[in-house]
Amino acid sequence: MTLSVDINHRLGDFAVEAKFASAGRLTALFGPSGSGKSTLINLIAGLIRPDKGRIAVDGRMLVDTEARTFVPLHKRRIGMVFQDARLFPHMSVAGNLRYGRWFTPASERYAKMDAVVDLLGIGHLLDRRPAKLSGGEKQRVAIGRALLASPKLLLMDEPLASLDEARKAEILPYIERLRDETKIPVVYVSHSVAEVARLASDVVVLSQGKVAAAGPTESIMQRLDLLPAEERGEGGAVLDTKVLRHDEAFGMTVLSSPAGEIRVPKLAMAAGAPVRIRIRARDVMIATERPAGLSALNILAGTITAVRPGIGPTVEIAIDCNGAIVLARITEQSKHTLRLALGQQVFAVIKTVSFDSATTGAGLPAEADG
Amino acid sequence: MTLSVDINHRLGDFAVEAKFASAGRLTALFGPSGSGKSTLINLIAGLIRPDKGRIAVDGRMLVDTEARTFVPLHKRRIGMVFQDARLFPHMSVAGNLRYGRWFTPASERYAKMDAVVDLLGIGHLLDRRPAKLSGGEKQRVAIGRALLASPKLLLMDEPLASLDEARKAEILPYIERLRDETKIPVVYVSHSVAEVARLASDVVVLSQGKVAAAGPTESIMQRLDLLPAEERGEGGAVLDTKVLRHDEAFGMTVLSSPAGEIRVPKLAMAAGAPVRIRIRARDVMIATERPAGLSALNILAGTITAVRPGIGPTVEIAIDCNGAIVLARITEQSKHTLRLALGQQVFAVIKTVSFDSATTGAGLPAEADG
Amino acid sequence: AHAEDKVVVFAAASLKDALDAVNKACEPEVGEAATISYAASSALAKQIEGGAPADVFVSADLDWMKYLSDKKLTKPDTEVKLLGNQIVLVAPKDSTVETKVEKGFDLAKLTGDGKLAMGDFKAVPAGKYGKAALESLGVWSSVEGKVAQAENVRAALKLVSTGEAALGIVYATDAYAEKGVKVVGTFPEDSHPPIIYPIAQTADSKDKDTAAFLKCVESAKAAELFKEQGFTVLAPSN
Amino acid sequence: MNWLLDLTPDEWNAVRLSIKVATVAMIASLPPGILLALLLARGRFWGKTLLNGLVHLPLILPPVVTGYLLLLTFGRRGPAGAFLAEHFGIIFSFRWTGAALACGVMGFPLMVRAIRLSIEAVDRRIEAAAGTLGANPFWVFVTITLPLILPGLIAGAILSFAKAMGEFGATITFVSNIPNETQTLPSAIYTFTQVPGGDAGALRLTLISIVISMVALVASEVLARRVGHRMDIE
Amino acid sequence: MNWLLDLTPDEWNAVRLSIKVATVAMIASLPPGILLALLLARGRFWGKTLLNGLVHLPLILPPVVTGYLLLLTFGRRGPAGAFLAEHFGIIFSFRWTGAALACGVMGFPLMVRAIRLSIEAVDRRIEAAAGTLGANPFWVFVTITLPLILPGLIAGAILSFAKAMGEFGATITFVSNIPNETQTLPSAIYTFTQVPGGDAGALRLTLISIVISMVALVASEVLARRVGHRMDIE
Ligand SMILES: Nc1ncnc2c1ncn2[C@@H]1O[C@H](COP(=O)(O)OP(=O)(O)OP(=O)(O)O)[C@@H](O)[C@H]1O
Ligand SMILES: Nc1ncnc2c1ncn2[C@@H]1O[C@H](COP(=O)(O)OP(=O)(O)OP(=O)(O)O)[C@@H](O)[C@H]1O
Ligand SMILES: [Mg+2]
Ligand SMILES: [Mg+2]
Repeated sequence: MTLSVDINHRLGDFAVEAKFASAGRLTALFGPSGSGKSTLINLIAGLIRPDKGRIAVDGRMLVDTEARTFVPLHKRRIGMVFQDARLFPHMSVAGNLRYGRWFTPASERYAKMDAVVDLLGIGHLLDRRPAKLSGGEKQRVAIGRALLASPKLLLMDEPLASLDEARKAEILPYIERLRDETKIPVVYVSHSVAEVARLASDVVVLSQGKVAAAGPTESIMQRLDLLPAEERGEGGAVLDTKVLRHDEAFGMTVLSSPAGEIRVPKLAMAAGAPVRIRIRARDVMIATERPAGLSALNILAGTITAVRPGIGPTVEIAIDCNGAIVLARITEQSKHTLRLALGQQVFAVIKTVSFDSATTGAGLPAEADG
Repeated sequence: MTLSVDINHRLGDFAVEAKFASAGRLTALFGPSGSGKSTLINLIAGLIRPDKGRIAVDGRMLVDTEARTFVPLHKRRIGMVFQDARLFPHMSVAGNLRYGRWFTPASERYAKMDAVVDLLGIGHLLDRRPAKLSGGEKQRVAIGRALLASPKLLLMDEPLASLDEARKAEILPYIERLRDETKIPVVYVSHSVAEVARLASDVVVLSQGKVAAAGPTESIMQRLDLLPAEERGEGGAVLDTKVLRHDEAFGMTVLSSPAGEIRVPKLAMAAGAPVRIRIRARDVMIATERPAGLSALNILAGTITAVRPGIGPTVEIAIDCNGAIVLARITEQSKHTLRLALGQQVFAVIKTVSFDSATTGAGLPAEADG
Repeated sequence: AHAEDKVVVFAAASLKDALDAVNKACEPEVGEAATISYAASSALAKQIEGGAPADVFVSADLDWMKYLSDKKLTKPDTEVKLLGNQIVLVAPKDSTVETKVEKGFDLAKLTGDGKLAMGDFKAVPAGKYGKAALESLGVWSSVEGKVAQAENVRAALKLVSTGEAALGIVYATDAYAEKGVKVVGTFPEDSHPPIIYPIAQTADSKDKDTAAFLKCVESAKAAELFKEQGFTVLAPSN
Repeated sequence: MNWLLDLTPDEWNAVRLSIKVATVAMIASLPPGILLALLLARGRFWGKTLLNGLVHLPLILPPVVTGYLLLLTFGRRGPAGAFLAEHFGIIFSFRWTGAALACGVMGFPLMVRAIRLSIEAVDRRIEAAAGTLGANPFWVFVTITLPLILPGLIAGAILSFAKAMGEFGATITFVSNIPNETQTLPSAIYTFTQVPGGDAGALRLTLISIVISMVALVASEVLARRVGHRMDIE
Repeated sequence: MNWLLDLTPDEWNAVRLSIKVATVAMIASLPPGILLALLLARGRFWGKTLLNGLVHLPLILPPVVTGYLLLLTFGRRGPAGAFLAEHFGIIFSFRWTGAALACGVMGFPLMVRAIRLSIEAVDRRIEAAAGTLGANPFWVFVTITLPLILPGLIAGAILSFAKAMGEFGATITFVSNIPNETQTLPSAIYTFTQVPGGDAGALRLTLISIVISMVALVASEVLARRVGHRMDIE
């Protein structure tokens, strides 16, 4: 997908002035509350007509105020998950789910009712009215409703915010599959770095209605300064790896990366499958000598290529492990004690258990990257 | 506070059958989507009349179906933050915020308008109508509205779910202060272990309308099996410590705990102040010999007192560090390689930077505990 | 001034123009113009029964006057048959209908596919008179099915003047003033009970000017004004 | 009960006719009523104020005046009346259809108001959600707006029906009072009230009229409640 | 314009009286209208159907019948009329107050319906939220429900006003057609239609009546829009 946005829109005192292009499969809109994420996604959906500007998806001009083009909402074939569920109160859950099908040509229906219902765990709710659902259940139905319209562009506005981690962990892989298998482009609003890092091919960081940064996820995630202070712990290197083999005895999977082998809890993927891992900077320790008798299994050798001050009493250290950059966040005190300096040979130490569902996801097949 | 609940209530196919008592200051209701958290909090608020049972707060019987007691909603002096903001659409933000004051005797008003507005960062929205707010802004106003009613019991239903981490990090300390300084008892619904561990003195784990476990946070957090699989990474030991001194040179604070000194990024607390820290099991490494040349600053010596199988290829190891239990989550493989066994002397290694705002909060002053 | 201070007259609505003129002319004699409330005789009678502050009742027919006198709500000695009227057959102005209204005249044929508009023949005085006339002329049964009954005689007139109805039976007083219709013929006096507007003082009436008002209404001066509006004057002028 | 139902054939016809007229007036007003309510609630166009005034006119005018205006417009020689008769063979004058027209017109402002209030209460964000799923404005209206305004629609319909059961002034002025054709219950009641001693007859017909309307009212309430239950706002 | 305003003193009085009667009828109906709408929308009690029917009665009955019933009940000799006159000095019979009562009663079903529809559209979860903040049911009603139903209240009020401007049958039957006291515009118009050549006069008064109602209508729309803008549903 190519999404290109160049828009000006005013809402009272607030103005969105956003210009960016994203060629990624899943573009994340990231930014603090009130930064204009929902406004931007509403503009893409056609729920708001911009004061001025252009929006094109895959070369199709959706809005162009100069050329007076405005593709109406219902012709955009979008699936939208709203921040508030907005279910149809007069229809059962099943009715809500089926709604979009009516308007989708049979040949273009790729979403399967049963599969989606199972995935979202809403099979027991089908006859219920929305008023009788819990907050998380509503949101799950809303996700299902959008998916079952078999959209050509999926817009999701904080779809998982009201879900528990277990449920998130079930839904995330499905969004990944959607992204990779059906090739549906997705625009995904989130304020969770973990979600963004795992799902997004591209990230657009918004701040007060303006684009603070935009680019591929890997580069945005490494620029910890772009992340909100409290989320920097979640930031770090994003590595695209491949499954090398499984270690059945200990239930582990060994991934091959330029930096060397990385051991993670076993993944249900075939050898050779691409896997994207995020190594949180805060999960990386630095050792000046190869540690022994330590439970951490992943020890990568590399060279310090950058030392940047972090927030508070921390420094961020970039280690080039054979071409792959791994970020570590350690205290000033440790840096001082270990006398770390640019160009020094060090070891990055990472526990296997720090790779969990929030940091390990299905990778983007190579040809789609960038 | 003592909150005692013994209730039976039916909603269609769903039944809440909850019996628990909590003497804590902040009781967290924890459980997956649809487990009955909102229903239970609505019962406590008086929004739903239970079919059968009793609810008492601090000895005051709010409902007793047998004695036909039912204190009406508006006499309970609760502040409720709903999962959906439920702002008054016909009032400005300021009107919404001021609403509760009218019904609070002047002498009992402890919440200050300016302070709350500043805290929530909604000063620029005061004249706006709710329809013109973003999702997160609505939720912040809803929190403010509940606080400004100066309630005697605060009920919060996933108040922070739609907020970004930066905003959460600003609001969490306030809720802690509320809990500790004003001694307002709080019942807090959340599906985030991080929030629960940081805030709660007591946790009630719900599952399909029933209480799966209830007890002080420390013990619930150590039973990683109670936590949803995907959240176990967040579980671990909760230690109550005290500020020993500050290390200005490196911007660190040294805490004293039974297990020894623990170094964390600098806290804005006076020496002697109680601090509660959570040591995520996944952040703890085990070394059989005291590591050298490693960036991790906290190395606690202890004895292995328990080895439990964890999820997947992991084991959970409890280490008794001079009376304080620290949990570590490591791979089977590491356990095997290091030949760990019960009673063995080991070192728990914890990075300083793994203590962040999600794991370090104002501790509960001693007299209130348990 | 409050209505209580004045003579209050309850009069059938069809008398408005005539009675307004008389009221004005009588002002010097009575001292103050009377307050006149015009409505359907039925409504007025029931209102008097319900305690209305009326001093004088002028009905469009004898039935409603009798209704009140039977209930002793009027002063019988003041009751006078004040005015008379005629009923006429009218057609829309552009109609080509011509006939003489007499025994057995072919009203059905004249009406054709159209309707014969008249006041409700059970309720509206003009309708009752019209029906009686048609019966005595022996044509009722032939036109009964073509009758369109209106709420009042004015409405019947409207039906004719708009061309809705082919023919209509209305008071002569109404027909003369309406430009949209032409009078085809007048019903013989003896074909229907006499058309009488009786007047009486109510039993509750205390206003001392009432006698003066009644006297003036029954005077020759008033008679002239009534005649101007097409009424025949029955009360002996004094 | 027997004295109540001991009616003359003409009276029976009046009962039947009233029900027919009220039902037809109600049903026939619904489509234009919905359309106008929609226009007034959502439209932004020049002359909206005028249209709104026009819709309210039958309420503001004395019924007799409305009746005259109908007579002038839809009568045999009225412009609309002549046109409809010539091109569609629809004749109102002195027909029960005219009574239905009069009743429909008199009840129209009530119906439009009820529907309009409901439309204004619809959460447009829900409609937008339907739009994102591919429903064009027509389908959004049919599948979302219409079901959501059902309670208002029912209220509007019952108001129109009840009004038609009581409407008299405009009807009798427009189509007069022809037994079996345009003599509705109110006309028959009116006749009774105009005769000394007619009170008993008037009372009897009034009671019948009340009973019919009550049945319709209760039915509408049950219907509205069921619809409402089906959809408690989310 | 001049010919339009070239009225006799009696006609001017009719104009003034109509405005007074319609305004008083509207204002006086509001409190009981709100109360009944609330009862019907929210209440669950025995006899609710009956009450609902009673409220609709003036719509169902021919106005003349309503007028007679008022005369029988609130007339000088009627039970309620005698009681009110004796104990509170309130006299309706043949006073403008009686005209206001008749107009109020005739417009009552319209007002109650409009308010009731609005009440039924209120999101009760918002009211519950107010309850948690300490507002008792009365305050919840005053601070939340009432503002939220303002558009319906305005609609109900304007319907009642417009109805009062056109109401004739019940009024003339109940309080007769006494100039300066009970002769409202519709009664005056009626009187004109009852005399030869009265059409011009009737037309003139009708136009005045329309103008007054239109001003009220436009004002109500502006008010409702302002209220609505102030609160676009969240
Ligand atoms: N009115 C109702 N009728 C029937 N079932 C209901 C009703 N309201 C809620 N439920 C069911 O009760 C269960 C508990 O709902 P509740 O809102 O308490 O869940 P929750 O724990 O708050 O979930 P979430 O995290 O998704 O908000 C859900 O399974 C829901 O479907
Ligand atoms: N109709 C409006 N008039 C004026 N300002 C508005 C309006 N709607 C939204 N805003 C403002 O625009 C800004 C962006 O809102 P938006 O909903 O896009 O934020 P967001 O990034 O989605 O935030 P959140 O994470 O809280 O949902 C907010 O500051 C909001 O207050
Ligand atoms: Mg948003
Ligand atoms: Mg919930």
